[in-house]
This record gives sequence, C-alpha cells and structure tokens, in this order.
Amino acid sequence: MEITLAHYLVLSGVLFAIGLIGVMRRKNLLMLFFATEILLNATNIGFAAISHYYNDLTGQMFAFFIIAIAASEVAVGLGLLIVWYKRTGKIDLDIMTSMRG
Amino acid sequence: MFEAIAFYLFAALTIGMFTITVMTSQALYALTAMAAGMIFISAFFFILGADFLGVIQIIVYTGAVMALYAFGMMFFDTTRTMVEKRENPRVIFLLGVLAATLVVFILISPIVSGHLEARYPIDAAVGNSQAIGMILFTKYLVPFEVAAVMLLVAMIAGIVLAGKKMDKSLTLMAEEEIARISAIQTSQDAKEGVH
Amino acid sequence: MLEPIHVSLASLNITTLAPMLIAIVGALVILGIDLVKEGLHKSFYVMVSLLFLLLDLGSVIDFGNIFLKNGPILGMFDMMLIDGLAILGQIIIVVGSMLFIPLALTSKRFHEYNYPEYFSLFLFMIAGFQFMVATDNLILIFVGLETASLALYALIALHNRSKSFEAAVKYFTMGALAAGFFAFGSMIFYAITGSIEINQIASVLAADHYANIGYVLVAVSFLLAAFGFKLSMVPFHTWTPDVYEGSSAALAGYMSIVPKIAGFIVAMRLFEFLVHSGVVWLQVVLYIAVVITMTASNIWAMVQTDVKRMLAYSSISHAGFVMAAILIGTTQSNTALFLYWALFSFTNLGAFTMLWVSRQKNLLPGQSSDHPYEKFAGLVKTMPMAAIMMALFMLSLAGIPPFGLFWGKIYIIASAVTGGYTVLALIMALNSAIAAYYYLKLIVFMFMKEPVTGYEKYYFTNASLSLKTIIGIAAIGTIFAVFAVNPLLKVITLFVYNSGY
Amino acid sequence: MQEHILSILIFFPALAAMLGFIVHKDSARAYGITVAAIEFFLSLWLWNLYDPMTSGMQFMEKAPLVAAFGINYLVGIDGISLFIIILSTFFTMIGIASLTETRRVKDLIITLLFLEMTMVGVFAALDAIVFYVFWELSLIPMLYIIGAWGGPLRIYASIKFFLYTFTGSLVMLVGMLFMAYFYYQATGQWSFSILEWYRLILPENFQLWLFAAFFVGFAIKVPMFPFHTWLPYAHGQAPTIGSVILAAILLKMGTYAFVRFSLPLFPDAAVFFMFPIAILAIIMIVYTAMVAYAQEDIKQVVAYSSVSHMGVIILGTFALNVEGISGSVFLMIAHGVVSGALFLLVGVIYDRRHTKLMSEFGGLASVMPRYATIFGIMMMASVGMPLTINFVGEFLSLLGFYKQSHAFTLVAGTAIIVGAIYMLSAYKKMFFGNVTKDENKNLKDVNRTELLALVPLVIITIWLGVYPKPVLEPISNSVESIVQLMHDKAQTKEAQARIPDLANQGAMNSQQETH
Amino acid sequence: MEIYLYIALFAPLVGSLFAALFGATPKTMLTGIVASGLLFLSLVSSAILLNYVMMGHTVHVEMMTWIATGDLYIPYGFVVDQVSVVMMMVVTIVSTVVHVYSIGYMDHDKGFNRFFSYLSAFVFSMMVLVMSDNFAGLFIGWEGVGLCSWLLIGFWYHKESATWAANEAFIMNRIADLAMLIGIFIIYWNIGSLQYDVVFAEIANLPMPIITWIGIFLFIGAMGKSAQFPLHTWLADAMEGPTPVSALIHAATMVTAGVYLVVRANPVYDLIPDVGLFIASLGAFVAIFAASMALVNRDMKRIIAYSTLSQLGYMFVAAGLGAYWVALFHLMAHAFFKALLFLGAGNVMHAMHNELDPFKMGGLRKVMKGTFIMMTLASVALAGIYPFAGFFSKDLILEAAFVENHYIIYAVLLFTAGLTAFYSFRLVALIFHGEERYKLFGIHPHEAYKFMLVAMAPLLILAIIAGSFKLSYFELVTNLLPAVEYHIHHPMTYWMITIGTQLFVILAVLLAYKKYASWSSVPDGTSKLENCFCYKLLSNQYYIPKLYEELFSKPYRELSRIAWKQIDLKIVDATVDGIANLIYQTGEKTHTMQNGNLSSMLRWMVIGLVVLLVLAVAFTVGYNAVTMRAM
Repeated sequence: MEITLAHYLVLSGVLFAIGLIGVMRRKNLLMLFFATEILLNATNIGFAAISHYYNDLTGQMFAFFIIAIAASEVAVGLGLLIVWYKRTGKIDLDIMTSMRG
Repeated sequence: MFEAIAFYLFAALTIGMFTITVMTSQALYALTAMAAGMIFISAFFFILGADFLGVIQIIVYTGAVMALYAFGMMFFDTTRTMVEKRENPRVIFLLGVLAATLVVFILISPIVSGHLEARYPIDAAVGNSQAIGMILFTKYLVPFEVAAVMLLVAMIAGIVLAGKKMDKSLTLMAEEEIARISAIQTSQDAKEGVH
Repeated sequence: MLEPIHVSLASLNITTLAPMLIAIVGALVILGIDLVKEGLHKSFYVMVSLLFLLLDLGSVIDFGNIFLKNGPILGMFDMMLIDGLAILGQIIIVVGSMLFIPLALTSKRFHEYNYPEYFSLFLFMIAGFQFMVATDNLILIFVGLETASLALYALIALHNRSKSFEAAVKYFTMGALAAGFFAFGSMIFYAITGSIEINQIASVLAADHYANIGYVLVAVSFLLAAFGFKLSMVPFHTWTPDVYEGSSAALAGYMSIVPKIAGFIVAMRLFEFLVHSGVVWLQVVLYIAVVITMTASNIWAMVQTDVKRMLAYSSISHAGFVMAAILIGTTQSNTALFLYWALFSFTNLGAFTMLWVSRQKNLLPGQSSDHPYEKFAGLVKTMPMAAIMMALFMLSLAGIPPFGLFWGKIYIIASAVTGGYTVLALIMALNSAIAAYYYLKLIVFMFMKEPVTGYEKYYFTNASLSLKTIIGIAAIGTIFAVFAVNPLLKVITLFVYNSGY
Repeated sequence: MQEHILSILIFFPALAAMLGFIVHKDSARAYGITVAAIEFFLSLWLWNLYDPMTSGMQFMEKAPLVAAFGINYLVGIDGISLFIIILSTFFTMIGIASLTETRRVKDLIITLLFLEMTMVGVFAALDAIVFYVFWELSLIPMLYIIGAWGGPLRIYASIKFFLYTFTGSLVMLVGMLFMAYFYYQATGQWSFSILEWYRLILPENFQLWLFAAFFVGFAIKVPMFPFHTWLPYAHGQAPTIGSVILAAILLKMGTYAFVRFSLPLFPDAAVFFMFPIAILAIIMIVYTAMVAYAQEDIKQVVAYSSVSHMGVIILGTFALNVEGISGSVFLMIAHGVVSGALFLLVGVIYDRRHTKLMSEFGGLASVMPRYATIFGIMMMASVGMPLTINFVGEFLSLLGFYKQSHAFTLVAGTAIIVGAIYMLSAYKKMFFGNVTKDENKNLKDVNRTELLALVPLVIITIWLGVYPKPVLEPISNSVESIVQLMHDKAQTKEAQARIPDLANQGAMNSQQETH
Repeated sequence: MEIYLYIALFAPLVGSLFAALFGATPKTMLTGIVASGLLFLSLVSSAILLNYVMMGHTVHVEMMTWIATGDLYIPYGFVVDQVSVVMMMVVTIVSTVVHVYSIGYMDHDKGFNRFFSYLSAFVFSMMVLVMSDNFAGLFIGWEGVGLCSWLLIGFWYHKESATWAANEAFIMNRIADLAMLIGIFIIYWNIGSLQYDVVFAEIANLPMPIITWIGIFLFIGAMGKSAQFPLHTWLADAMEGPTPVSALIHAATMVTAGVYLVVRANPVYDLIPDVGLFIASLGAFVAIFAASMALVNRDMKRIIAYSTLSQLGYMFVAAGLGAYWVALFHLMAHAFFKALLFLGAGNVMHAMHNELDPFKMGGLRKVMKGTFIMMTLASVALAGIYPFAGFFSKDLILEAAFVENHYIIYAVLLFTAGLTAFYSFRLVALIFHGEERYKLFGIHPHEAYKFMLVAMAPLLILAIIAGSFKLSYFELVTNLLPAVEYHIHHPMTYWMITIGTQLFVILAVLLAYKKYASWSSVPDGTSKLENCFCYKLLSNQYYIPKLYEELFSKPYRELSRIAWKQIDLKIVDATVDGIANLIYQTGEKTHTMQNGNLSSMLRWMVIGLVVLLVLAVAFTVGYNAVTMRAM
C-alpha cells in the first residue's frame, strides 16, 4: 500500500476541517487563535506533500512563508488580546457585541 | 511500507491532538495538544524530505509561537477550566463535517495533468536546506524581505498595542484633560532633564 | 552540487521595487526620527509621510511611462510584475493614502496620532498593498496582504477605545480564517498545476483543458471565500460594518477604498482567466455573489440607524457593484472598475471626512453610536454649507448625475450591456434605486427635519483647515468629475488594454 | 451670444443661484424675481430668434464631455422644446413672484433657480446622457421643496416621489446605454446624440425591449396609470410653488420624452404598443377622473385631474400623426398653464384658510368674486372649453387618435364628460351655495401680488385658445419632420400603414385630384 | 357688408366685456343699457344683412386662422347666408327684447352687471354658432352657449338647486358634445376639411355607412343641446335660472341649436333618409312625451319648458322628414311666442314674489292686464290657432307628416297639438282666472314696469304676424334648403284636416278653461286624481330623473369612491408601498444576521465556504456525469 499525494491531501483537508470546527466553536479568543493555527498547519502538510511528490521546492517555500505569517499573526493577535483584556478583563468573545445590526 | 505506517501513525496522532485542541475545555490541554500536534506535523515534513521545514516547524511553532501562547495564557489567567457557551453545536459539527466531506470527495480523485513540471526541482544530491537557501535568496528574495517587513510590522504592532501608552486613551479624554496631562508630562520631562 | 547562480543586476530590474522601497524607507525614517527626537507634532509625521508617498507616486508614474513604451515589466526573478493593473492599482492606493493621511490633522487629539508608529505602520501597510498588486505570485500576494492587514489591525486598535479593540479583534480573527482559506486554495491550485504563479496556473489549466475540474472549483471556492472576505462579499462581509463603526471615520473611509482596490486587482488577475475559460460554474457563482452582495447589503443599509454603519453597508454594495466588472471581464468592464473606484475614492473621502469632522469624543446620553442620523437632523439650518457638502456626497454615492460616481456607474452598466449581461445591468440599476433610499434618508434628516438639541456643538468641532481642504478637494472632485472622466477613461483603457485584460 | 443662447439659458439660473447664497435673505425674493424675469425675457428672445419655418434643430451647441464614450454636451431646440422651455422660465417667474412662503425663503429661491436650470436643460438636451443628467437632477430640488416646505406627510411624499421616479429612470438609463451600444455596433463609434440615434434603424424585437425600458422611465414621470400614485402625495404635500412647477413642467418631461425619444427611435415599437398604451391612457383619463371626483381635498382634485389630462396627451402622442402629436405637444403647454394656474389658485385659498378640504368652503363666489372668476375661467379651460388653450390640444389629440382607432377615441373622449363632472362638482362645492363657515365670511379676495401671477395666465389661456398659431405652427413644423422620420424608418407593414407619409401625401393628393 | 357682419357678431361680445368690467361692482344701470344698445346694434346689422341676403347675396369672410396643423386647417370663418341670417334675426330680436326686459326684471338683483355680462356673452356665442362657416366654429359656439347656459342657470349660485341644475345641464350637454366631436372627427378624416361648403360638396362621394355615422353622431350632438329624449331632463331643471334666461336660452335660441345643426347639415341628412325617419320618430315621441308631462306639472316655468321640449320635437319631425325649411320656420315662430310666454311668466313671478305654483295664483288678470293679454295671445299662438304664428308653422309640420305618409307621426303630432292647447290654457286659466288664491299667502301682486311690457311688445307682434312672412321666408331659405312644398293636393282633405285640427285644438282650450278657470283651492296632494298612478307618473316625469339618479349618478359616485378608496389606495398604491415595505421589512428581519457576535460571523464565513463547496461538488458531479455520457 503506497501512500499517495491524495492521502496527504485528504489528511490536510481533514485537519483543515478540524480547524474550522475549532474556529466556529471556540468562544475563548486565545483558544480560537489555536484553531487558526491548525488551519495553517493543515495547509502546510499539503504544500510539503505536493512539493515532495512533484519534486518541486515551491511548495516548501510556500509552507515556509506560511509559518512566517503564522508567527506574525500570533504577535499581533496577542497584542490585540492584551489590550482587550486590559480593558475588559475577559477574553470571551461573547461579550464583544457592542456593535451589531 | 514504513512510509505507510508512519503516515497513518502520525496522521492519527495529529488528528487526535488537534481534535483535543479544538474540543477540550482545558486551555492547558489544548495548548499542550497543539504543541504536540505541531511536532507530529514536523514529522511529516521529515518524512516528505522537507528537513528545513521540519526544523523551522519545531523551532518557530513549538519554540516561539507556543511559548508566546503559554505566556498569553498565564497573562490571561486561563489555566482554569473554560466555560464556553455553546450555541447550536450540531450546526457547527455539521458544517465542519460537511466541509471535510466535500473537500475530501474532490481530493481523493486522482489529479490528471500532463503539464505538471517542477520549476524548482529537488536535486537529491543537494541538501534540503541548501536548496531552499538557494531559491529563497534568488527567486523568493522579495517575499523573504517582505516577510521581514511583515515581522517588523508585527513586532511594532505587538509592542505598541501591549505598551503602557495604551492604558490612557486620548480618544476618550476631553481636550482640556489632555492639555492638563501633557502639561504635567512636560514638567516631569523638564525635571528629568534637570536631574 | 548546486550550481552557483549568476545574476546580473541589470536583469534583476531592481527598480521594480522602488515604489515599495520608498514607502518602507519612509516608514523606517519615521521610526528613526522618533528615536532621535520624541514628541514631535503629528503634523510633522503627516507631512513626512506625504512626502514619501509623493516620491512613491512619482516612481509609480514613472513606471507608467515605461509601461506605455515597453509593456509589462518583470523584475526580481519575475517575482515583480509591473503591468497596467499594477500601475493603476498603485496609483489609486498611493493617491488614496495621500488623501486620507491628512485626516490625522484634526483639531481634537486622538490616541493613534500620538504615535509616530502609527504613520510608520501606515506606510508599511501601503508598501504591503503595493506588493500585493505588483505581482502574480501567490506567495508574494499572501505576504503582502498579511503585511498590510497586520498593520491595519494595529491601526484600528490604536484608536484606543473598546469599540475599536472589538473591531480589530473581529477583523483580525476573521482575517486569520480568511488567510487559512487563501492558503488552502493556493495549495490546491499548486496541487493541480504545480505552480503558484497565476499566469502559469492559467496556462497549465488551459493546457489540461480543465481536466481536474473538481479541484479547480474547490480551489476557486476557497480563494473566493478569502477574497470575499477582503472585498466584503456577502456572506463574508460581516466584519465590515462592525469594523467601520469601531475604527475612526478617517480609517474607515480609507478601508473602504485602498485595501479593496488591492483586493480587486488580485481578484481580477485570479478570476478573470477563469471567467473567460468558460467554466460556467464560476460565472454563475460570481453572478449570484454579485447580485446578493449588492442587494442584501443595500437592504441592510436601509435599516441602519448610524450613518457610518450605513456607509459601511453602502461600501459593501459598491464593492458588489464593482465585482460585477470582474464577472463581465471585458476590457471595458475592467476599465470601468478602475474608473468607478477612482471616482468612488473621492466621494467616499468626502463622505467619511464629513463624518470625521463631526466626531465627538464622548457620546451623549442615549446615543449608542458615533454618528446616528439624528445627529445630522436639521443640519441645513445650523450649518448650511456642511449640509450641502454632505448631501453632495450622498447624491454622488446614490449615483445621481452629474456627480462623480454617476459616470462610473453608467460606464459599468454600459460594460454589462456590452458584455451581454443585460439582466445584470438591470439589477444593478434597480439596486441603485434601493440604495438611493438610504442616502436620501440622510438628506432628509439634514434638510427636512428639525435639529435635535445637544448635537449642535459637535458639528465641525473636529474640523481643521486641512480637513476642510480635504472636503473641498473631495467636493470639487465629485462635482467636476465629468471633466476628468474622459482623460481618466483614456488612460485607464490604455493601461488595462495593454496589460491584456 | 446668439450661438450660445441655449447654454446661457441653461446655466444662467444656476449661476444666479450660486450667487444667491450671498444675497441677504430679506432681499432673496426680489433677487429671485429679477433672475427669473431676466431668464424669462431671455427665453422670449430665444423665441424671437427662432425661425418657425425650419423644422430641424436650432441653436445647436456641442462640446465634448466624455469623448471616449461618446458623451457630448449637445443642446438644441426645435418647435417642440422651444415652448416648453418658455413655459418653464415663465412658471418659475410666476411661481417666485407669487411666493407666499415665509420660512427660509432664500433657500427656496435658490432651490427654484436650480430647478429652473434642470428644467431648461432637460428640454434643450439633445444628448441622451445630458438629458438624463438634467432629468435626474431635477428630482433633487423638487425633493427638497416638497420635503422641506411641505405638509405633514411631506417626507413620505418626497421620498416616494424621488424613489419612484428614480427607479423608473434607472431602467431608462439601461435602455439608453443599450441604445448607445447598438449605435456602437452599427457604426463602431460610441454616441449618445439623439440626432445620430435617429438615423439608426433597429430590428423590431430590439425596438420592443428598448421601448419598454424607456417607457418605464417616462411613464412613471408622466405619470401613467398604474404608476401614478406618487403624484397625489407629492401634490398633496408640496407647497404651492412645488405643485405648480411639478404639474406645469416636471410632468411634461415624461410626455416630451415620449415625443423626443420613443417615437422617432422606435417607430415600429410605437405602433406595436400603440393600443396597450392607448388602453392605459384611457384608464388614466376615465379612472383618474373618477378618482378625482371622489376626492375631498381640492388640491387632490386638481392633482388627479392632471393625471387625467396627461392621459389625453399620451393618447395624442400615440396617434402617430401630425394632428395628434402637435395636439399633444400643444396640450403639454396648455396643461402646464392651466394646471399651474389651478394649483396657484388652490394655493391662494390655502394661504388664507390653511386647509384644502372642500367641505370647509362653500359660497366663496360671493366672498371672493374675483377669485371665483379666475378659478372659473381656469376650470373651464381645464374641462376643455373652446377658445381656451386646453381645447386646441385636446381637440387635436383626440382628432389625431381617431385616425388610429374610432372606438378608443370614443371612450377617451369621455374625458370631456368626466372632466366636467369632477371639475364642476368641485367648483360647486367650493364656490356655490351659502357661506356656512364663519371663517370664510371675511376672506380677502385675491390681492395684487396674486393677480400679478394669475392674470398673465388667464391672458395666455385665452390668447392661445383664440389664436394658437404662433405656438402651434412651429410645433407643427417640427412634428412633421418627426412623423416623416418615423415613416421613413418604419419597417413593419402595420407601422408603415399607420404612420402617415407626409412627403408623398401631397403627390398622392394631387394624383387623386387629377383622376 | 363685412363690417355689418363683424358688428352683428362682436357687438354682443363688446357688451359682455363692458358689463364684465363692472362685474364685481354694485349694480349700474349703465351696463344694462349699453349691453342692450349694443345688441340693438347687432340687430340692426343683422337686419341690414338680411336685406342684403334677400337681394340674393351671401357674405362669407375668413377672419383669421384658428387651428392649423398637418392637413387640418380651421379658420375663424363666418358666413351670412339664407339660413344663418334667419337665425341671426331670431337671435338678435329675442335677445334684444330679453335684454331690455331684463333691465327691469333684474332690477333688484345684486348680480345685475354680471347678469348682463353673461347674457351678452351668450348672445355672442350663439352668433358664433349660427354664423360659423365650419363645424369647428360651430362647436365653439356650441360649447360657448353651453358655458353661458351653465353660468346663467347657476346665476343664483347660493341656491343648491340652481347650481345643481347648472351642472346637470352642462354635463348632459357634454355627453352629446362628445358625439358631436366624434362626428367632426369622422368628417375630417374622410373629407379632410371642416368647411361647410367643402363638406357638403364632398359628402355624397363618401360610402353610405360613413355618412350614416356622421348623421348619427351629429344628431346625438343636437339631441343634447335640444334636450331630446333621453337627454331631456336638464331642460326642466334649467328653469332654476332667472326667467329671462329661460326665455332667451331655454326657449328661443340655444335649445334650437340642435335643430339648426340638422337644418344646416341638410345635405348630409338628405342622403340618409333612414336616420331622418328616426329623427322624426324621436321628435314625435318627444313631442307627446313632453306634452304629457306638462299636463300635470305644478310649476309654471316647467310647464312652459315642457312645452318648449314638445315644440322642439315638432321641429325635429320636420327636419327629420326633410322639411328643413319648415323646421326652421317653426323654430323662428316658436322663438317669438315662447319667449313671450316666458317673459310673461317672468312678470307673474315677479308679481308673485317668485311663486311658481299656478295653483297658488288665480285671478291675476285684474292686476296684470298687460301680462294677461300677452300670455294669452302667446298661448294661442302656441296652440296653433289661426291666424297666429303657431298655426302657420305647426300646421305645416302636420301637413308635412301627412304628405310624407307618416300617419302615425301625424296622429301623434295631432294629438299633441291638443295636449298643447290644453296645458297652455290650463296655465293661463289657473294664473289669470278664477279665485285670487294668492291672497291666502299674503302676496300683493303688481304689474311689471311698463317698459318691460313695451319691450315685450315686438315679440307679441311677431307672435301674431310671423305667419305672414311665410312666403318671403320660403323664397329666401329655399335658396339653400331643399324647396319642397308640402301641400295636400286634395283640397277637400286639406280643408278637412285644417279645420279638424283647429276644432280639436279649440276644444282642448275650452276643456282647459272649463276645468281650471274656476279653480278655487290649492291642491294638497290628497285628491283622488293626484293619487292615481298616471298622475304620479307624469308629475314625476316618468320617474326618469330618479332613474338617472339611481342608474348613473349614484353608481358613478359610488364607483368613484371605490376607485379611489379601494382601487387607487388599496390596490395600486398599496402595491407600490408593499414592494417598498417588503424590501424594508426584509432588511429589518434579516439584519439581525449581523448580531455582533464574532462566533456567528465566523460561522457565516464557513457557511459561505460550505455553500460554495456544495455548489462546486454538485457541479463537478454533474459535469463528470455529462462528460461520461458524452464519452
């Protein structure tokens, strides 16, 4: 039984879906950010796999940049969370409903 | 064979870990599970011959990102059990499963293409890091530099947002109050200058 | 062993980076100045930023001349692509930014303008958008996009009140999700074409005769979701009103112009070859998306009670309108897109500046948002000129001739007609009628109602000479747009046509 | 100056309006009257310069606006537009002169002057987009007038007015763009010039669709049944000046546009739709006359009567022969004068009593004899008494349509009956009987200012009723060229049969005589 | 001669305008005198023109263009020929008399000046009507007299009944006018001109059905003005106007315009004898129908009005049978004696303080000798007793009917003649003879001003001697009208019929005198006669006004209300508002989707993605299926 590209892509898809569930499910902003990391990681697996099977480095490059992006996002995201937390003392997103309609 | 076993093993592990991350109500578990999941993903990278990526994955994610998150967790005091209100959990799962099914349905079909060509072929003779370095500093030089700018932006943003200056909001203060404060500020500065 | 690569500087075309580098250098200079001397007045930073943007604009225009002579310019290992779209996009980005930056010169002090970093981040953001439009490599698009977005999140949050934090967090979180979509979509394209450059993707797909149709569609779905978020297509639009409301009016106006044009250009590069490929699915989906975006946002805008939120929904609707140009995908429609956006920038600049000058710091009792309609009630009696200006911008947004946006509107509708989308043209026209209702509502409040006491001292309190000048520029641009349309049209057509769109 | 008289005529009021911001508010009314009078005399001068024997466009001016897209500032007039322009300037002058509004007069004057620009612009425009620009622009001052100086429901009424007409005209805009596209396909050039569009012969099915698109815009403006419901609200809530201008000029834009666009551009479609439109017109005539009869508010009676009369105009227009179209164009002017005067008259009584309910009045003839006389004259003009201005138009319109359909004309002719019913009964309720209400006992008769506005209207009503030639002749000449154009372009057999061929008619007649 | 034409035509207009100048000011005798003087001028001019025409000339002028567009050309053209000059004479004579009379009659009225303005305007319109040389010009006059009639019926506008009657008259006339317009349209589109000379020259070339339609529509037009059944109800109600108005408009001139039209259009009707027969039959029917209503009516003016109606029926019989000159002759004679009758009635009314019920009068001959004589003589003339005017004209109509072998019409007309005599003298008897019942009501009657009686004198004379003009009249008008002599060739039959008729009429007169000359009480609705069905039917005018009210007015009013409240507001407008509301409500309901919760915002994004994916997969599956099948 050989592991094909499809296996990896499916894995990537499944992990992405898990990430989606997390994104939708989480009310704690910090945990919500975890889920967004899962999304990016899921994609990374796909890129690495394609890169491997196509014998092409571009995929790895993409994955590399995705990691960089993920890291930057964490920095900004945590910064935002900190100001929010300082102001409200909570990081529950359900209290963030002052604007609606 | 080994590849298959490794794939299924790590696939199961990553899925398991990420599921815990998503489902658990303990922030600490979630964090740990995610860190573990990241490391398992790096295993895939090693399997796939992307050694450089694997290393980066461990260093950046598990080393830096997770550390940041752990720091954040402590700051936000979320070590205790989370109480999260759930609305329509079924809908969420339905959407998730549906998305997975649909994507998988398409992704299991074979890719037919006569025009796939590796633009930056992996040369088996060259180490992965070297090869990556080669194209990173030629073809992907610009994105690389932009990524650097991006990180700079993220850094500035993080510092500014988390900084002390944000504690008082000029936006909400009346003009007179701002004037008063800045007057105090300047007098303090002047004093400091004297000392 | 790996062969050393010999690169000649000339073949690199390193100048293609010039515009973005100018912006980045500007940002760094501002940071540097701050290190040397603290506490400089915001006007200093505004002017420094303007100077750098001027240089930036100059270099872009320079490229414009070269482009018209030699056609598209590639640079930096073909990573940079300076074609007509890139040039037009950058011009709109830079000019838009130049018009919005002076909005920092309010007479009242707001938190963000106290930071030199604010202006630095602003310039970084501009550089990010410029990278985004000046390439067809998905990686650089992604990185440029994130650079700009991350800066933007910070800029929103720097306004420093709980609503702006809320807005920033919402925007950020959804942005992260959208980034996931973008990455996954790119991955699938990569999987079926082995490439992440749009023109190569296009050629491989064409060569394969779209054999992997399922993959293509899934990839397009993800990318559509990602750009749907950026361009605020329904149902990915939900951030728009909240973010606009939460951020300062100046920034909200900016967001309605500059990030969107960057998004449109990428969307044009990405979707137009698909539209032309004969993939019916994409046409249908885009058609539905465009119609729903226009109509739904119009309908929601009708029921808003806050002017800024109304303008947010209106900008969603305008984006849907312009998205139609991508669906139609002819040279005329692409020209129309730029024309529309150029005219839209002026009008929206005016509208948001009008909100900005009437910004109050603390809400009155019973007031739930910054700019409720009641605030403008009877404005014509207290400040006739302001009321007339505001009405002018509203009428332009509603597409009443001869004000600016009307010319964009007819050109887009005309392109729909010539492109064979007659029904779409009708839907677009009728949507303008729905839209007229809510723009009119503000006019009704300003001209036909009695003033509500309590608000009168806030009108124009935030105004300064520079803000008034900006309003004046916007008004002139809106009123006399008709004389600018012809030259604009000629230039844009030239650029768009020569880029092969 | 003569070459640019139209541009002067269009932009002079706008410029004056701008300068009006500087005028002190106490002098605003005088300023308005002055400007409007100058404008009116300019338009009379235009009439003087106009060569009534030429049927084509005169005083044409052209300047490129968006050359790449074929949009030009192109204006010019023929006999059809000339008099409506004079009517516009005249009514603006009359309207401002008779202004009794005291709230924010300056704003009102400025708005009116802007409105005047748009009105003159619409009728002078020969480029579809320029036409559209003025067409839409005219909504805004009117919106403001109704919305700011109107009655209790003014906001509802003004928004309804605006949105309704705006929606219709957007559909029309799509039609215009389509038309330009056809022109582009045929010639490789973009053009919005109506005159150039005239040369285009379209396939019939396209004509039908385009006709329909234009129709929506025009029909709402006219307003034709069933798109008329905005009108009673607009009139009911608008201040006197608003109603006067709305009824006298703005409604004419729709009917004018039918003559200017729909007929010459789509002759086959015009023939195809002739009977459906005639049915609508008849419904307008009879049904709205009945509705008018049921009204309790005198202003609403006049408002619905407007709709009813517009039905006759439409009918005349779609007679597609010289008699009918000339008649309908003449009736546009006639109806403008008469309904404008009637609204002014309603305004007179409203100023005194602040009510428009007919039940509040009664016996006014003895209290205000001069008022009753003028009202009576105008009412009789409205019901189409010969030797008043309306009769000429109504007679010709019906006469024209009789050629196309006998039965329809018979039904439409009931206009003269049902019109008399509601008008006379309204007049009876207001003026006849004994004075029952104490408030009415000491009402003042029309004063000098009001007479200043009303007497010229009475004079015109009778002058043009007795001697319509100075107006009718230029109209007729221009209409002849339109009808000839339509005949030359007609493709279907039916259209060729229904649209008379003027060029060969003379020859045929002489042939008949020789036999 | 043209100058006389213009004087005849425009003198009344000048008078009217002059009077109008003083319209709002209190009474000035001047207006009455000037208006009357100008009318006299018009009369003189007409007489000069008559003289000129009798010498065999006609005057035809074209003053200026009225309407000209396309092929249509309508000038203000006037013609004085044999027919119009007769009408001009009738109009000017009667109106001059009425004007002078009115100076006295309207003496105490506030609206004195206004009255003369209207009255002269009416004369002007009537002159336009008769002098016009084309159908459009005729229509101007036609509508003009309608307008003046409206003004004059509603002259006392504070009276509800007067204004109601005015409106009724106007609207009913309008119904007929529509038909007239249609007739004009038919003429124009088939002949291309509206000038009488052109039309009458070309009419014979037209196909029969078209001529028939022209005839029918023009006649319907005539029916309205001449108050023929079923458009007759307005005439009786029009008696609400001042009595001189009734004399001038609703007896002598305007109501005869219909007859004039038919006479004028004789070349048309000559070609369509079937329509002519219908006209005659309708005329006969109206004659007896109106006479029957006059029998029981208790309103002096209405009785005379019904008699007018009845006489108009006679005229239409003549016109319908082709005896145009006879019709015109009767028109003329009738104008004189009927105007006289009305003016006399006016005197009585004045004397009786506007009391109209003859049963409340009686014995007035003592106080009002002059009026008594005049009215009696006028009634004799009306009854058609030799040698008064009525005899010559009315007998001719009977003869014509007889000669043309329409015996039923003849019989009807003969019977009507009897009825005419009966109701005329019933009136005379009730007013002037018998007990002085007015005393019960405390009225002190007095004779009218002397000058009023003097003014009436010319009419009296004409009523007596008009018959003697017959020959010269015949010679004059037959230049233009078909010169058919209606003579019963068998002398025996002729004398039998003539004398028989006379006897029958005199019998009826005597009967009326016998029954009413000694009337003593005022009926109060309790007598047996008053309660019998026939009486009720007649006194309620065959319930026709009621029928119209129920059948047309009420439903129209109701329908109008429905059209407004139900259709316009609840359907048409509600649809528009409904669409707008639907859009707005959709917004209200769905904008909660934006609930501000980040979780649901994210969920919306995922939903969007899933929807796209579903579409993608569905399309792929479908696409693959199609391509598979294609393979």
